[in-house]
Amino acid sequence: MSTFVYILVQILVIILLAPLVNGVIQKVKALTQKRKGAPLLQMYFDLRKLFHKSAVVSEVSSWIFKATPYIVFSTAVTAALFVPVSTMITPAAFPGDAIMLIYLLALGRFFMVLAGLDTASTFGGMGSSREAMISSLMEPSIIVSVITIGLISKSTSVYQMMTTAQFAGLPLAHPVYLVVFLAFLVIIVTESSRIPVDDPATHLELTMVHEAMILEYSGRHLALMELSAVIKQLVFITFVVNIFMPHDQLIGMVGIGAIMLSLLIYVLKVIVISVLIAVIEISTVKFRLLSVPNLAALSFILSFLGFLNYLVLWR
Amino acid sequence: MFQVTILLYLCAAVISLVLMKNHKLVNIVSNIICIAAALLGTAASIIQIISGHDVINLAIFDSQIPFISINLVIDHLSAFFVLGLSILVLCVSIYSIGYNSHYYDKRNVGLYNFLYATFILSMFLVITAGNAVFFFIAWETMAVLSYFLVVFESEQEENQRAGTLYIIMTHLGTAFLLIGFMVMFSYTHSFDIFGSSDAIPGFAKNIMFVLFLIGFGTKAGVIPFHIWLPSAHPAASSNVSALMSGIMIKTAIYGLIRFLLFYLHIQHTWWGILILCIGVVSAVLGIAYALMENNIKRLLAFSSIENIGVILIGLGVSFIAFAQNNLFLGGLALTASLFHTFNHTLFKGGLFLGAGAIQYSTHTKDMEQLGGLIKKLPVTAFFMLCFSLAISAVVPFNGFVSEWLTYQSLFANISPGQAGMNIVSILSITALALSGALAAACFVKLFGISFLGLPRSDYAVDVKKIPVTMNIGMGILATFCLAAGIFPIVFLKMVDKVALDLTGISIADQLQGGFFIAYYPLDISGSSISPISILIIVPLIILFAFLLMRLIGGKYVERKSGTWDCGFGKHNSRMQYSATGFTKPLRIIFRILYRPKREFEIEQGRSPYFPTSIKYKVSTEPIFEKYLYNPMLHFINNFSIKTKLSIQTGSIHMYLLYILVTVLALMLYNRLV
Amino acid sequence: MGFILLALPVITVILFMLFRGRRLLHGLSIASSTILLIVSVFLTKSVILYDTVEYSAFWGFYYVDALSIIVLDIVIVLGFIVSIYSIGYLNEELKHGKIDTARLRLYYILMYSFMFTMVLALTVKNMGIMWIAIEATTLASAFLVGFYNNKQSLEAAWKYIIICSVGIAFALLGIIFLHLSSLNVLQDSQLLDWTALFDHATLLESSILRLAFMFILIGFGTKAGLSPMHTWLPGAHSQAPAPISALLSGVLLNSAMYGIIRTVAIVNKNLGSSIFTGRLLIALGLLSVALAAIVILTQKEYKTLLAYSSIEHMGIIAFAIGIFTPGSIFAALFHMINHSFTKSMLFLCSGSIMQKYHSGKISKIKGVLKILPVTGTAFMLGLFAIAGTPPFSVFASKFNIILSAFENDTPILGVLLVTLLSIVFMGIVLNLFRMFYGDRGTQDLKPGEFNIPGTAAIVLLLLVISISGIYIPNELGDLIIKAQTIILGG
Amino acid sequence: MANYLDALSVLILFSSFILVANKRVKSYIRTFRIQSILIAFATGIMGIQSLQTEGHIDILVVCLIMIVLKVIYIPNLLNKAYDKVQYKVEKDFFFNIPLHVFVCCILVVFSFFSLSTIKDINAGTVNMQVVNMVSVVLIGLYFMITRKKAIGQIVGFLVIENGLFVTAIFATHGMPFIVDLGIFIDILTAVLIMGIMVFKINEEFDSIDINKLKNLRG
Repeated sequence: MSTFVYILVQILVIILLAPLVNGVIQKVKALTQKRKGAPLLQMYFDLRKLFHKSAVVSEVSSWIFKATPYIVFSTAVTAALFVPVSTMITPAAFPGDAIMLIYLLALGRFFMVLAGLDTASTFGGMGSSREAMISSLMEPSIIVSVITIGLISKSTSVYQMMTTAQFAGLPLAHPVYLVVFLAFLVIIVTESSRIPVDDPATHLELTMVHEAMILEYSGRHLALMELSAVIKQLVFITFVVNIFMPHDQLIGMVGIGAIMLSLLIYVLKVIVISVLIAVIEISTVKFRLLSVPNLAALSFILSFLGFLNYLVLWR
Repeated sequence: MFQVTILLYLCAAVISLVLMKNHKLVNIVSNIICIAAALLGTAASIIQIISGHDVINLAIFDSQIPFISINLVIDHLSAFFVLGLSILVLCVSIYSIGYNSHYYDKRNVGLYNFLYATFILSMFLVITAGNAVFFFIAWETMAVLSYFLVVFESEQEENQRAGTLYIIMTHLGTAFLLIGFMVMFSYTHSFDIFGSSDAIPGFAKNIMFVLFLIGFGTKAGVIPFHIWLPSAHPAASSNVSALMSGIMIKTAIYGLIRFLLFYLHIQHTWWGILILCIGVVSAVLGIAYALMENNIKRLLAFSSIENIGVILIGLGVSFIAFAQNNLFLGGLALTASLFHTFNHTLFKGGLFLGAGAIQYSTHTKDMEQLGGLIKKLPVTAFFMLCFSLAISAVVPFNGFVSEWLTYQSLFANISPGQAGMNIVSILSITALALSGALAAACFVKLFGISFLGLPRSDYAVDVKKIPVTMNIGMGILATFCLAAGIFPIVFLKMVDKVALDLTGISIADQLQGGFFIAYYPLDISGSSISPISILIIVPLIILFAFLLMRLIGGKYVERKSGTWDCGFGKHNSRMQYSATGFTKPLRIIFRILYRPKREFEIEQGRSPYFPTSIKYKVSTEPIFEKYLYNPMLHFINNFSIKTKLSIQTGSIHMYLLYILVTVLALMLYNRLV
Repeated sequence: MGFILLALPVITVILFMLFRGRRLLHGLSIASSTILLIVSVFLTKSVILYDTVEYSAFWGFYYVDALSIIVLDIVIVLGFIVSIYSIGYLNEELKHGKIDTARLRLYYILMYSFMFTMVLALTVKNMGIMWIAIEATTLASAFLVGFYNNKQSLEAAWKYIIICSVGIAFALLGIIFLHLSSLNVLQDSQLLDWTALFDHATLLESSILRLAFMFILIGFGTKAGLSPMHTWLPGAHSQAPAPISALLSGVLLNSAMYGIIRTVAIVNKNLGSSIFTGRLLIALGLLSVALAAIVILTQKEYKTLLAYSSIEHMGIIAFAIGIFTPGSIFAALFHMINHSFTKSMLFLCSGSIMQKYHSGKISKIKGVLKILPVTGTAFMLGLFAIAGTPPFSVFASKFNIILSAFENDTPILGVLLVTLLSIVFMGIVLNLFRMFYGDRGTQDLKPGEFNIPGTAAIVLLLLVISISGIYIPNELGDLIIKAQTIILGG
Repeated sequence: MANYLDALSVLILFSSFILVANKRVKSYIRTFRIQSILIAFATGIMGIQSLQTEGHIDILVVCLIMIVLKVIYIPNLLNKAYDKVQYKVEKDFFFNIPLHVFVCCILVVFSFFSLSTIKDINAGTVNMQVVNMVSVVLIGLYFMITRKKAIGQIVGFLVIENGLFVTAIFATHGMPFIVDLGIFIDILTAVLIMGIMVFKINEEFDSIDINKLKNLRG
């Protein structure tokens, strides 16, 4: 029963909330640029329109091209099941392993890159090649950060990490958590393909990565791709907020009210992070593609520092 | 049962010599016999593992020559490797029925099948050898037979060179093994593998460890002893390279486990750490080089190096754990590495078969010539996709489970108080992550470039239909990959017996049975993965997505159109990304490793803006060949020539002088003694 | 009975002198070698039964025991094989007008006198006569080496006879010292008799005996091709006709080594330890192996390469004798057998290749496996065998030799040997294997074997060496063990 | 008696010195003949000795063969061969004569040094004679090394054989008769074969300069 509830809550919350994050980020950027900007819910409208549109499919492409959106979407949503939005609701048996989460997302990326190559278009190939490079560069820092957090909770289970973090007081006060948190900020920026790694708004081939990959998509396929992208972004954000800023004041409370309250707090925290991301996007410019590795190295160093701190502090 | 298997292989060999004249017949018959043998072997090994009794003595024959004897013994470890061998042989033999048809009336198929069967048999004997001498004999025989298979298509220069390099490297490795066995004998006075090694003093054990590591490492193709592998695997015909990469290099892993873990029990932590480091280097460099290859089979060969590295990482952790007699962790890591061995046998075998299918139908191994094959060979393409997913360790295929176990054992190996070890472990984790990601990129490239997009040359346009048997062979392997990914516990039970022999602790019981496979790092019930649940949830969500679409968007309307070409109007295959281009960013980032060299040839036209033709050639530099092996060879060569000419001068006076000098020297010796 | 072995070659030679006509000569040689084979079989049986065969006639110089019968059998069997091979070989030479019938006769005459001298060397009790016979082998084979009468072969022959005569002269000096050392011990009837010397070994004068051993080692070592006295060997083996090279390498070297073994047995028994002889033998042996290994790495002619490999294997045998444990002696004798068979097979193959391609240069030869399927395959497998790859027989003995080095608490020597052997393997693979592949090269030759009986002989040898790697008949095993006990003075 | 033998052995040694000092092929052969005569003389003395003491005729017979073979037959043979290949003056050693002689002295000293381990067996003088004769052998070998011409090498070989023979005679009063016989036969055939080869070499290379035989290298 609780499992069912958990799944339901997860799917609903994350799918519904995901586009909003983008909205918030866009809004913040617009305001800082003295523009009115698009409404918060703009993305919902876009998706709705795209759903209605008919899809244009390149005749070069194969079944992989059409299967990819669904696979990517489902992997993203499945990943969403791995990171509880609120630790108040727990499933009976929780198979939410962080490493599996990463490799699950890898499945989606695998197909996305293939789809980029499938249409034999230059843009697609370019995007795929760049995506492959960036993702493989980010992989070590993600794993190391996750492992470091996992070491503290003596397990690589996401749920364990979160609950342990709750008892750790204010985690961000702790050096390990702090450093890893910084590492994670970089990771989020990269994974959700934002400035300085990638520019979601551009259509200039020099700067395109993610956009280039899905350039051939249209209609509902495009909608699914966009949606799963933001879902992935939200998954990472959720991971971060529930580990690094847990709402431990709710420990012990039970009942629907508590859950609602925790969800509310969760939404607030998500918005905070989105603003943070927006600030990063505003304050930096897009890097050259070949200086992305520096960023990856930075995040890896941060996570590795975290690990070293763990070695020193936890004995 | 095992005896029958051996006999079957033997008679397959004999028959293929007898029926040498009729190519079609001999091919089908001998392969069918091999299939039967493989089925029998599978059954026998499974029975052996499941059933209680530990060791079966198969055959014993002592000859008049001292120490030369035939002695087959099968315990759980052997049985497990026999299982892997049999499964792969089953699929490869089915595949070969169709595949060998391109040899008909071109080559001596009978001889080919003879070598094929005897090669399988020799590997079988290596795995089941009961004493070191017989192990050695089988080992060398295996090397020679595989050499013949490598040079079977001997017209091409590069095949000859590959064969020569291979046989030399493997023989040098074997020399180390020989010395190791000698040391073993000179202390224990017996070659019995199952005997005890207590008589051997510590320093000798260390020496033996190094010798065995080098000897088996050469066969396994760990860096820096890997140079033979990328040239030998492509040279062999594809079903054979599947066997070589699937089983032959695993016999080295078997040797490491058998002689280091079972025979000399682990002595020092540094053994494990050394193996761990070698594994890390092999994993990262192997896949890094694979990424730059455009020849499919060379790519696969390099990726074999990477997987050997992953296996060695697991093995290293288990060595460390056993050295600190943390039995449970040791068992877990051993299980992880053995399971990865098994998985690699499955998907790498499959990948080589797929590469063979591509070569069979397009007559090229060069990715730059391929493209769009998914429409011509849909079934093969699908299987290749499965294998590629499996080897890039993505959910829900078997590659992921073993890599996850490796992660977990490394994770559990990090415990407060031993800083150095922890650094090593975290670095290994990093290397594992990096190699995993690069592997994904590498196989995306493999599949995407050769199967998707538009054909890049005529090779990929007119494509020969491939026989159904080839697809069947691959299909079975693909099924195994998925099954091992979804019900890992079933296969882990097989591996488990080995760890049980060694430690007395059963790992599979600690891993929650049934649908879930879970592992409790430290007493808390912690991280656990459930591939099956993934397999249930993902389709459900896909369904849900469909419904969502239907609900919101209404009926699905599709419009076919050309790929967006910026209005250029003539979209052709040369516009798409090439294999070289795909990996360019990584090549630039890791230029320190690759040292890429690029050459432009521009034919100027009327104006500099419209050159008539541009040739662009980029090549990466093989570091080890250039800086390690070539200088060594050069030096030896010069030395040899110099000595030869200065000793064998051709002047008889010199020769008589030698005699005089020898006489005087001996007289002196006699006076002084 | 045993005298037939001595008489028959002489008779054959005389008959050769009488008769002429190609077929007749061929028939004669086949007949006599077959008879020799049969006789030797009976002799072997009687040795197995009674340990030794001696006759009182002619001052009882005739003496055969397990040690000599092993080498003797090698001689006879290889003589048989070679005489089969020679038919095809010589006919081919006649066809190409390289030789005429007169030279063919000369060939057979010399070959059988060569056989006679070797049989004599192996069937006498008296060390002096043994020396005479071994010296005579040089004289008999000198013209065989120079058979083709061209510059190279003459040079080879000259070096062969000069170096061997000088070397063997030192062996005579050694024998004289042996005699001197036994002067006060033995009475006139049994002077220089090996049995007598061996029985009274402990009474001999050690200081002289050591000198004797030294000179005999140098002398017979020259003949056996131990470095640094090996220098005649590459030239002779590469210039002689292939069947003769097979005999030289498979038989002659062994009979020289046989002389060394006999002496070593006496000296070690006298000194009571094998240190003195062991050091010298191991040193020379390793030197030979090392030199062969280095030279083989960049050898350009295949027959010369095989010759160097002979040096290497003689070195291995000397090494084994130097270690002088039961295991090593067994291995040494067994290695003698294996090396003889394998190496003579290789030389026969090389002869066919030479006749097909008319060139001794490796670089000139391509696609042997296509042109000469059977011979090529045999050659390739034989190369693997000679390099000590299981399951061929050379591996078995090589393995035991290395093992004995380790058992004898001299692992360093063992490691050294293994290293050198793998270098040899490297050299063989690097240089020779490119002969087998590729298309038929520049000149267009039609595929197919031409020397049918010879090919049959080669295949026979191939079978022998590949079976005896795993299984040898008990009789042979017992014989070797008997010989081993003889040497060790059990 | 014994001191005669000592004197003879020294003379024989000295003759080999002369041989090394020689320049011309003719004089090689002459010196060799002289040496053989000396040896025959020594053998004769021993033969008479053994006839008186033990009544053995062997050594005298050997002495006879010696005279026939090495004093008369072989030198003539060599002379014939030498005339056939008509070759006059020979300046063919690698460095000058005093140095050669000096090296030979060193050889003698060395053999004395190394053979002095031998315990005396029958006569106390054996030791000295053996040393002399072994050094004759070594000098013969050295002679072969230093001479470029084929005939020179044959002579050197014969000198070695002389040394061996006389060693046998002095040290052990002769080998068993049959052995001595065999040895002589071997030497004879060896010399014959070498002579034939000299002719062949002469017609192939139109010179008997062994230094030209350097085709088989490596």
